[in-house]
Amino acid sequence: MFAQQLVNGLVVGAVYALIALGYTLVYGILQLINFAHGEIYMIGAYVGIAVLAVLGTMGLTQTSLALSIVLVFLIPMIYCAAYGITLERVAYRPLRGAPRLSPLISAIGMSLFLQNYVQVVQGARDKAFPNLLELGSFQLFGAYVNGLQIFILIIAVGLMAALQLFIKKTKLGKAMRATAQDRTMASLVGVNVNRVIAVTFAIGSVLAAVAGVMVGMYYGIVNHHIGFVAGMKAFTAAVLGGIGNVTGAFLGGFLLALLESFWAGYVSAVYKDVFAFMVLVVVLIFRPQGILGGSGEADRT
Amino acid sequence: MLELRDIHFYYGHIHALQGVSLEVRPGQVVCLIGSNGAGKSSTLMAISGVNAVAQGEILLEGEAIHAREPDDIVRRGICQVPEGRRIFPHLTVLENLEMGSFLRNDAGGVKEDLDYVCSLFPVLHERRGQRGGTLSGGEQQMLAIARALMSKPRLLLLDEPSLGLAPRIIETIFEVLARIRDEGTGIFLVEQNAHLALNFSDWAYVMETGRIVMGDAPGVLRDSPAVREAYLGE
Amino acid sequence: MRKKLYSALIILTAAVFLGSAAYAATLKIGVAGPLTGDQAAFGEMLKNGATLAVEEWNARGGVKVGKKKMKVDILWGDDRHDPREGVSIAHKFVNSGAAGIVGHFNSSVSIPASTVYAEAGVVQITPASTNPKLTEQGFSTVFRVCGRDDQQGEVAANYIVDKLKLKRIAILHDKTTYGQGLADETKRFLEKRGVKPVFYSGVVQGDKDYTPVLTAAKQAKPELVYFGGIHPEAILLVKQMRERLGMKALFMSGDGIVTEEYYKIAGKSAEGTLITFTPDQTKLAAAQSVIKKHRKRFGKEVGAYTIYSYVAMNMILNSIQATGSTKGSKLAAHLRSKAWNTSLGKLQFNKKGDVLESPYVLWEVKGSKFVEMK
Amino acid sequence: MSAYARVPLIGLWFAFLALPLAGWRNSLWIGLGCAAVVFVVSATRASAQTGSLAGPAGRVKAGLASAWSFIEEKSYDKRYFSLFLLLIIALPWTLDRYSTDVLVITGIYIMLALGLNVVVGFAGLLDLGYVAFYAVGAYSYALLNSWYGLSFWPALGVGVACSALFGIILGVPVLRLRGDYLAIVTLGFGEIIRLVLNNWDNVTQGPNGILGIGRPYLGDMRLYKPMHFYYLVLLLCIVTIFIVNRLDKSRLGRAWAAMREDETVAECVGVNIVYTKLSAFAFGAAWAGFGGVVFAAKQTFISPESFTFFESVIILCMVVLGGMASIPGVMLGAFILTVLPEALRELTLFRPMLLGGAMVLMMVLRPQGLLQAKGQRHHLERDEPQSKGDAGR
Repeated sequence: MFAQQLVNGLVVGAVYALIALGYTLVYGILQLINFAHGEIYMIGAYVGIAVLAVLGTMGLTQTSLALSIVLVFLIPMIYCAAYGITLERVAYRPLRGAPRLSPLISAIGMSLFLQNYVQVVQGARDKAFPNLLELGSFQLFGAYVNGLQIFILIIAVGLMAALQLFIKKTKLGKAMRATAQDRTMASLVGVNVNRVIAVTFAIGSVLAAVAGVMVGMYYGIVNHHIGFVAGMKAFTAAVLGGIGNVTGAFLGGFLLALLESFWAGYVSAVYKDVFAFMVLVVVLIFRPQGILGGSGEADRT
Repeated sequence: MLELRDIHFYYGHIHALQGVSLEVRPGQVVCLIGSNGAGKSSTLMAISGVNAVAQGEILLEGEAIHAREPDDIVRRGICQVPEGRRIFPHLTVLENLEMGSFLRNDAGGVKEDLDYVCSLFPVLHERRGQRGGTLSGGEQQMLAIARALMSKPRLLLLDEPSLGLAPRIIETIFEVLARIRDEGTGIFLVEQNAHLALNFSDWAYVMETGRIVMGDAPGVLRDSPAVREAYLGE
Repeated sequence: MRKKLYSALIILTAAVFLGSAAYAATLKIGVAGPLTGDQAAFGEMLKNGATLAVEEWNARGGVKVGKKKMKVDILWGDDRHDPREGVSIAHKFVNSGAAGIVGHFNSSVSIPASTVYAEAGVVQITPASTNPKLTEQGFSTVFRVCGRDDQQGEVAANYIVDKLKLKRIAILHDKTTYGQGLADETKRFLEKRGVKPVFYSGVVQGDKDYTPVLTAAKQAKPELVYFGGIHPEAILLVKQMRERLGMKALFMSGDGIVTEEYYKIAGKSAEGTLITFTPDQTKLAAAQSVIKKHRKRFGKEVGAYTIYSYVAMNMILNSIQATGSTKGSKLAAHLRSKAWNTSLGKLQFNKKGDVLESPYVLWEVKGSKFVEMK
Repeated sequence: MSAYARVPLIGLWFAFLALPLAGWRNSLWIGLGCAAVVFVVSATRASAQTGSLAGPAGRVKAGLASAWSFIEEKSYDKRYFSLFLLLIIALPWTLDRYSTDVLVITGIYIMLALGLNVVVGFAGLLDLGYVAFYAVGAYSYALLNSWYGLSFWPALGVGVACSALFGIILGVPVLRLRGDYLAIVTLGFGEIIRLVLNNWDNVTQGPNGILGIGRPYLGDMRLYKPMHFYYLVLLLCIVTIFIVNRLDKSRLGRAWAAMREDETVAECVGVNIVYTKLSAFAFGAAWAGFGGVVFAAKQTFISPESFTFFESVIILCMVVLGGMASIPGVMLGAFILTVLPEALRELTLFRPMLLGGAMVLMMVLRPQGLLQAKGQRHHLERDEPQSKGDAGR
């Protein structure tokens, strides 16, 4: 049971981690809780379905599986990046410099809007996410492991590594870190702050899109309110890891998912969310800087 | 080179700049003195494009730049060392310097300039792997100036470079500034330390409550009884 | 100038309420359910059934009340399966002079709304709310044409004990009035037959990953997993049981999962799922004409609750015509007074307002279809 | 002109965004709609910038401005106030049962919104879990009534006390937190309470909720009609308004205002932050409890479904839309957000979407709300310099 719960938790953790990165990046740079981030993830899953439908009618899913998989990830990534950038432009940028309450309320409004917009145009019923990858499963230390689970873990870890490299090594990545530390100063050395913020939203949204498509593939079912719960959990993960800290968000995602998984398995399935919120509250009260807040400063974006 | 004409700026509801006009000629060091809250930093931020000017214009070699974005203004050769230095605390010294050359694409030139600023401030070379936030105040000021130089500015804006530093360090810094000046970079200096500023500059302005009240050669100002009383503490 | 504020408020109030005051000389029947939202599929079934019945009556010139023939008008109420919306709609119906109510869909909504209908003396027939509490409240004007969860639970328990002869049962539910109610009734009847479930737990509705709780259930080595709840969770549960954890145990559930999504999305994993449900209406002789009309009118097959809604509407209108009154007490007395010949076959109400005979039989998923078991 | 050149581009952009989800036909309409909105906004801006009020847009703007100015004017006129009160008292006799019921709900929301206003508007503490206290009030009456047969009037006191106690219990651990963190922690608390109510079957009946909650009695008269509740709620609303108004002007009210503007400075001038914060939480929660008890008595049925995060958001919207810290503003917000959706019942599907859009628009265009509180001119406006990077043009 322990090994199985570990596997269960790791897959959910990969999803939490990818979404949490978006929260942490945006918080790092704007000190804003982007409440609508969970909805971007949900939109990613829906765009994935739309892409699959088009590919299906073109017959591409049969003839060229590899290309289909690439497109099913790529197009939602592009769309979510566009949504993220638009979101920032419409709901947050006009409020920069306003009291902190205003963007937060605007963010909640945007979350409500996007969630219900999808409900209006896509209908409220659950949507099937067609199964693209038929991967077998095997047993490992008494736990069932599915090929898809490994696929998801590899993608998540790979993206995380790529993001770290981007932030550490590239010029734009350094500009992101500089902007997060001192926005005005960054503009004084010639950084176009608005562009950097747009890029930050785009990156966060791209990661959320990947998470959305993966969740669609993994569970086979998507609806318009998956964004809220996943968003809350991912935010908790980001706080757990130390908000603003990229490595922290990643670890926080896995840690929260594993805690949840073991709690649900060994203690109580119905109090699982209570437990997750307890973790959030306790961390915020006793260690608001998160588990990596003290030591991982170098990672701060 | 740089000209401000009747600049007005509002900080919330406060009319912080009430018609500031001044000029920096090529190759000159111009200083702006005034007490706390007179609007000196607001003026610099207006030039750098951070503060949106409500009225008036800022001309760089005859071209209006007041509606441009800050990054565009850096690209045009104006770079500011803001008050309080504002080092990126979690970036290393080297990364801070690299940020200074953010807009440049000539890798070779950047490398050269890196060596150049390290020759100006050898201590930065020693500390290049250290995070900016761990430097001492004087080192941070040096880093801030070096960072600004990395953008190869034609005009350097300096906001209170002597603030809170030991006299020996101030001396080092002004020696370097003199070298920069001699190499042909224009300097616009904002200082509370009027002695220091007047000694260093070719032209000086005095600012009070959002307005320029005097503008003359430093020698003339030094002899003015008003300036003597208010800023030179005599 | 505060007067301007007040006058603005007064005008606003007046404008809002004047709009709703129009009355017309038609017979009004309220139909309420989740017409929009994630359960809109069920709402649509209610809607189509009621529409079909009313259109038939109106084509015949309306309902004869006393001497006058009155056209029937449906008042739609979208409760979005929210109890509070339900109460609000109930007030609206009562206020608009509804002579009877077909609805609501969800037990959690029907129960609080029934208080309002009962206090106002309006007859309510639910086509789908199966929670026993609804008719246990003692309101004389509340009826249901569908079965009760305890009847369903009994059928399920008996099948498990008598036919399948299984001993190790895991019970899960989605923590809703319906789901938990159903699971608890099944558990009660199983225990009555001497089978104590080896695992019992709720799951969080709306969650996506149920592998942790299923892993825990797997430890108890169940031969059958019984789930009280509706299809989205059932799909995820059965998929994750089979695909993620390799569980071979049988999967059994109630009428809440009977939608085409269940076998379409769950695919292979859904095969062999056992369901307690009402007998196949499409095979009922009495239902054939409705099914045909429905196909013609809406271009698709009837849903699980379409005919129930059709029958409920017809019962109300018949009673009005027979008694020549719209008074709740008279209609209720008439509804109880006889055995009805309906499109669902013979129906008779007991004192509480429930149908006398338990209507549940067993179905299974076979070849991507729901099939009634012999 | 360049302002207009981007109009078709913006339309195209939104059509592109909508494409995969809404289908090409809807996307076309969405694109056109967005373009139209942007066009109108740019036209208004352009005429506002030239300063001329001659154009049609200018005239509309001038008209709106004067309309607001006399709604915002707050000189007190006793005669009109008593006339208004009289009308309010007479209202249910002219209305039907359903409309009265809507007004009862409005009244409950007015109490809730005024309570939340104490926390958010007066004290500046963003509480996203306010509905938890509402739930505590409702459940304390429901449970005490069904177990011990406690009647409505004493329960009103007990419910308020329970909620206030919860306010303090939840307030103590979050004393150190500010801004966003406080908002998230309160959100977490709100969800925890709802989930516990939903799962603690033995006590709360879980999702089944509690049925058959007793109606209040007035002497021998059983209060059950919407009209009865109308007067009950009206009375409680008047009490609420009176007390909240007094609070605002009291010493404590000034301490809240000081804390809202700057916690550190407030502490330096001698405001006891612990006491001030806790009292804000307790007062806010008490009113939620008040509303909860009335709600339970009115519905006779409560279940955790009525106390979701969305409910907290709606109440927050009332406060924000009406005008934070302004008592008439908050009442107006509560009125609009309960009556309008009822009137637009046909648009049920679009309601939450429009609400979300309205929240964003409100923050972007009129962050101070419909009615601005006196002495609040700066609370929600920018105090930072007008900087280019942040101006968003």
